[in-house]
Amino acid sequence: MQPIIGLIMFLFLMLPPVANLLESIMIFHMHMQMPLIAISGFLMAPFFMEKFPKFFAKWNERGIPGIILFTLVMTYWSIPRAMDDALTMYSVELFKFISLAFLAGVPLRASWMKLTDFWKNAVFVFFTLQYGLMGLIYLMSDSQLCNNYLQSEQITLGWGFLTVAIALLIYLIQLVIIDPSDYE
Amino acid sequence: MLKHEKIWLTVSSVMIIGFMIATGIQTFAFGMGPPSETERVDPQKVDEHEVFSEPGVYEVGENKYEVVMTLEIFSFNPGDIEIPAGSEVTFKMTSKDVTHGFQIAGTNVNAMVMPGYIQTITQTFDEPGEYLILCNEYCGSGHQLMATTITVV
Amino acid sequence: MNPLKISIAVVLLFSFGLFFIGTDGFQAFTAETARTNDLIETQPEFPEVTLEDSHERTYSFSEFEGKHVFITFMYTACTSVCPQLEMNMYNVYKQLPEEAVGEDIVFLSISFDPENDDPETLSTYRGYFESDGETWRMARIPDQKELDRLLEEFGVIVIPDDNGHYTHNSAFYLVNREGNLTDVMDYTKVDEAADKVNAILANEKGV
Amino acid sequence: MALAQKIQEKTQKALGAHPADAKISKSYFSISFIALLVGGVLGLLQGLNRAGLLELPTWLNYYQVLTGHGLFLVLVFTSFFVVGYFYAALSHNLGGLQPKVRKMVWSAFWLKIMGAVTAVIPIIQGEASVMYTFYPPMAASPVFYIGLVLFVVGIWMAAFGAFIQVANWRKANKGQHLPILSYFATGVFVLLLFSSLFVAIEVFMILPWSLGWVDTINVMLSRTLFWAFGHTLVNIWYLTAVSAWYTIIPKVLGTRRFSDTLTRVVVMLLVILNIPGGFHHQIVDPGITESVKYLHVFMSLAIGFPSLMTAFAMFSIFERSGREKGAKGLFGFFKKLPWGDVRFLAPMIAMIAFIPAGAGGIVQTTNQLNQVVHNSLWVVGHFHLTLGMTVALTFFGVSYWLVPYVSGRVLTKRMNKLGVIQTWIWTIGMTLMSVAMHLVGLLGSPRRTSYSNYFGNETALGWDPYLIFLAVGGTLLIIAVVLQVYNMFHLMFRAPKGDSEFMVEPEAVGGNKTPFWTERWSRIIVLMLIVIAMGYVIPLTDFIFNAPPGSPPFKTW
Repeated sequence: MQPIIGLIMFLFLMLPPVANLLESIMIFHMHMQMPLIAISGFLMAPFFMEKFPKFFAKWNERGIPGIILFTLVMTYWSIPRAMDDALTMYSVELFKFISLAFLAGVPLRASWMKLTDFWKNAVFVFFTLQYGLMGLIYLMSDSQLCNNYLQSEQITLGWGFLTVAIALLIYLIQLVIIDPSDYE
Repeated sequence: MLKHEKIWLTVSSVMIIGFMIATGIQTFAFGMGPPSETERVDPQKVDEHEVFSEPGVYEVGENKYEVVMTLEIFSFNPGDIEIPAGSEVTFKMTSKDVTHGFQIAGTNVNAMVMPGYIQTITQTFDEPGEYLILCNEYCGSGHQLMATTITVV
Repeated sequence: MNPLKISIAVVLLFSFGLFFIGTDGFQAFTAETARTNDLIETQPEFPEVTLEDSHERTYSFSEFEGKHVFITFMYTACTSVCPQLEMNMYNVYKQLPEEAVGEDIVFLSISFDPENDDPETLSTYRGYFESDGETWRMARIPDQKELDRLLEEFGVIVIPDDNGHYTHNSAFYLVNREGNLTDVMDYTKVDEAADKVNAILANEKGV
Repeated sequence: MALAQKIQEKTQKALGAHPADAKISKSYFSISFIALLVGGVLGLLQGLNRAGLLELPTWLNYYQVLTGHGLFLVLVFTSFFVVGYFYAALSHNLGGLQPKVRKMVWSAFWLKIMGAVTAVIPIIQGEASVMYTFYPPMAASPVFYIGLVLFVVGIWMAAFGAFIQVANWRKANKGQHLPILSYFATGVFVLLLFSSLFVAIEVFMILPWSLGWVDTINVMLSRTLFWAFGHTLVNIWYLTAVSAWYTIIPKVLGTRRFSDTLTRVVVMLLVILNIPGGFHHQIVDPGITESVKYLHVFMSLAIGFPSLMTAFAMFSIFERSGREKGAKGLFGFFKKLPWGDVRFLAPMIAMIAFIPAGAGGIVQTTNQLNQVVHNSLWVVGHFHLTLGMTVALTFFGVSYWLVPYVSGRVLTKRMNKLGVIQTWIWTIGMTLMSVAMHLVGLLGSPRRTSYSNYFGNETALGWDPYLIFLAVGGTLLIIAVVLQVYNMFHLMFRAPKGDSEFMVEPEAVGGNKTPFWTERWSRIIVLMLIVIAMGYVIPLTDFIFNAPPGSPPFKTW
């Protein structure tokens, strides 16, 4: 069921009007479309995991290569240049869909359950820092970072990054101050 | 999860997605989006504004009119508008004081007019007759008297 | 080598490649930098277009042959970047030696909104920036095809929105005496741009 | 079920509610029903005026009455009821309230009363006819806003009290799931806390401005902040009603609850998705682009998922209960339902009302349809169907067993009959009123307007026949209100003493173990924050960083 929903979602996101709408606003592009593509991959993952169990077992030991791939692909797509290129070059746009679904969404699912708590928390810390940093870059930058988007949209995106970073930070803080073993 | 439950959830999802698609097509393909003008204006200097300093009905093309309108308690300026049948009228509005509503009863013209923002909405009037324009956002003690008409001849 | 090490190596290598290619070897993290680097490298020639300026004169770009041309792209209805861009252009203009202006270098503001920016509008707009219309001209390119070609050649991205406004990138463009684009400069750094132009002019005098 | 819990429940059954905790709920309910009476009377005045039957004196004009009506019913009646109801549940589920929590909820009680009184004084003086929505740049007397601040702080106290109670229970009962009604309570208080943060920010923007310390205010920003709160508040009452449907109805029917996991998922979804839903109140506002509005349609419609799941759950319960009683055929179960029991009848009608009410809600969240009905009487009809029927009737149904429970009295046959009559009068009154409002709204009659025929305008005169129903419905409703209030105080102080049962079914069908991730509230809250960010970062940054010059205060009434 899940892989089918994932596939439908993936194809739906690729429809030109849907893609155009989501790409028309900078923050939708980065914080709505890209995660949705990754989620579609995440949903499709069980299909591949069942089809090639050996591959995942052998090459994704303890989930570490997978999570590194996920992290780096997601980071790549937060570069302003990458977003511009996706809008101007068809090949990059295609690569965006493929990489986010199959090189970010799938490895995330294939890795997450295998990871130790240390690695899981490391991923949260990494994204908190990355989002905070990207937020500051987008907010502080005096110049237009993307040719296809206005500077005011850049500020919106900056706040988007910052608010997500703050939400993640709250999550990390509660991890530190609340000991789940008190309750579970 | 029960089988019936799955069916029900699928039906629900299809219904909601259907709504989304219908709304999307109407908004983006047919240009029927809600009034969403984004231009700003100084609410305390509406009278000095290049457009709003002279409210009135302007003919901007063949069968095309622009009504530059200011709203303030408790009146529309200009009021008692008259236009020929079949014309496309764009209302360009702003408020000089509090938040007002702009509604033409019997049509789909319905928009919020807020201080600091310009709002535009377009309507084609095919049927001759007298249409009631009223303020539909509470604006004070005379709110129920804030109305005027647009006559299509 | 165990599979874990191999797969980590492959992932890292792939990502390195991705970032390397995607940012032109860690040079360009924004498309604007990439574009500028590219333009400076290829030095495209100013295409043959017909300009119509605020004095309603029409001429082709060869009018400026033998002179440097300092160019910006704008539209007059613009309320955000363009006034700043033109103001900065004015500040560059002021910093150049008087005798060189008009002789060795000409300033040119090109509108990419030919429909609205007729000579009369351009003339009014010119007044805001004390442009004289001779050594600093403001012009439109009436032929949309020619305009598109120029924008394409010079990497100017112009996206119209529904309210008669445009999203566009802004920079100072410098075309040399032969009509080739030689430099694309950050329009927010006025002094830097002026120094650059002065250096080029001084350099040529020296030779 | 653990042995300790069984023993606890046995003793609870014998002892009834803890007296100190019962007093808390009783006090909250008293205020709640007094507010219902006052708000109801004000509503009647409005209905009569709107139908053109009654001219209000200048010292008590329509807009004053309307502001009071909204405040008493939307803020006081509902919020006092919710706290009273959920604190009864927390006390019952979690082995009595802790002394610290009791202190907190009492201070919440007095803060809220002080807040309500402080806000009502300027309304009576005619200094705050700004409506429940109090949109700037209309500026009421600063006293009004101070009252609102006190009220919100009171809500926060009650929320934190609930959190402390829940956290301590979980510490003492490691690894156990929070009992379902307390789970609902947690969700409701989380939503109350986070949504009221928005209105608190708004009020702290307005206060210095209404005092004249600041010259201007950002109109769109405050309006957006208001709706982040205003709509969530409505959905909080709805979630409260849902809690009763899931837990109490199966008990009344003598069957078990619907799947425990699914119930908890519904609560989680309603908490996570709720706050950005408020944006659909701004579909015809200027300053927001069409694409942003379009994406918000999805955020609003997303709330439909948990609602549709609830609908399924309810029918599943009815059917099972019917089958257990030997019903046959597709709809045979319908006849087997205990229609004569007010504890069932009222919430059942409430649920049925939610079918058209929910459909109307979908209409209003959809861009183009919203444009047809925005700010017309349709909207008023809609929220009388949702709040007046779905929420209020559920609350009434709950109170018919909860009030006797906390008072140590019983619901007699006679009172039950009175309750049934009251429910039907209310239903007929509200149906007449809201159907008329929906229809006349479609014709263009605006909301929040005292009687006006717009200088004898023909179109406006055409609305009059419909408006008569407002007066008729309003009259029936006031009868029902008086009856309800009488019943409540009778059950509280007069009804024969005895033990009443706490009508919540603990056992759910399925028997599968509920996964523990449903208990990880910090994760739910973080997800909620991210969804809020998705909804509000775009409009808020736009309204703050691209703001037009602000507006000075206006007193236009």
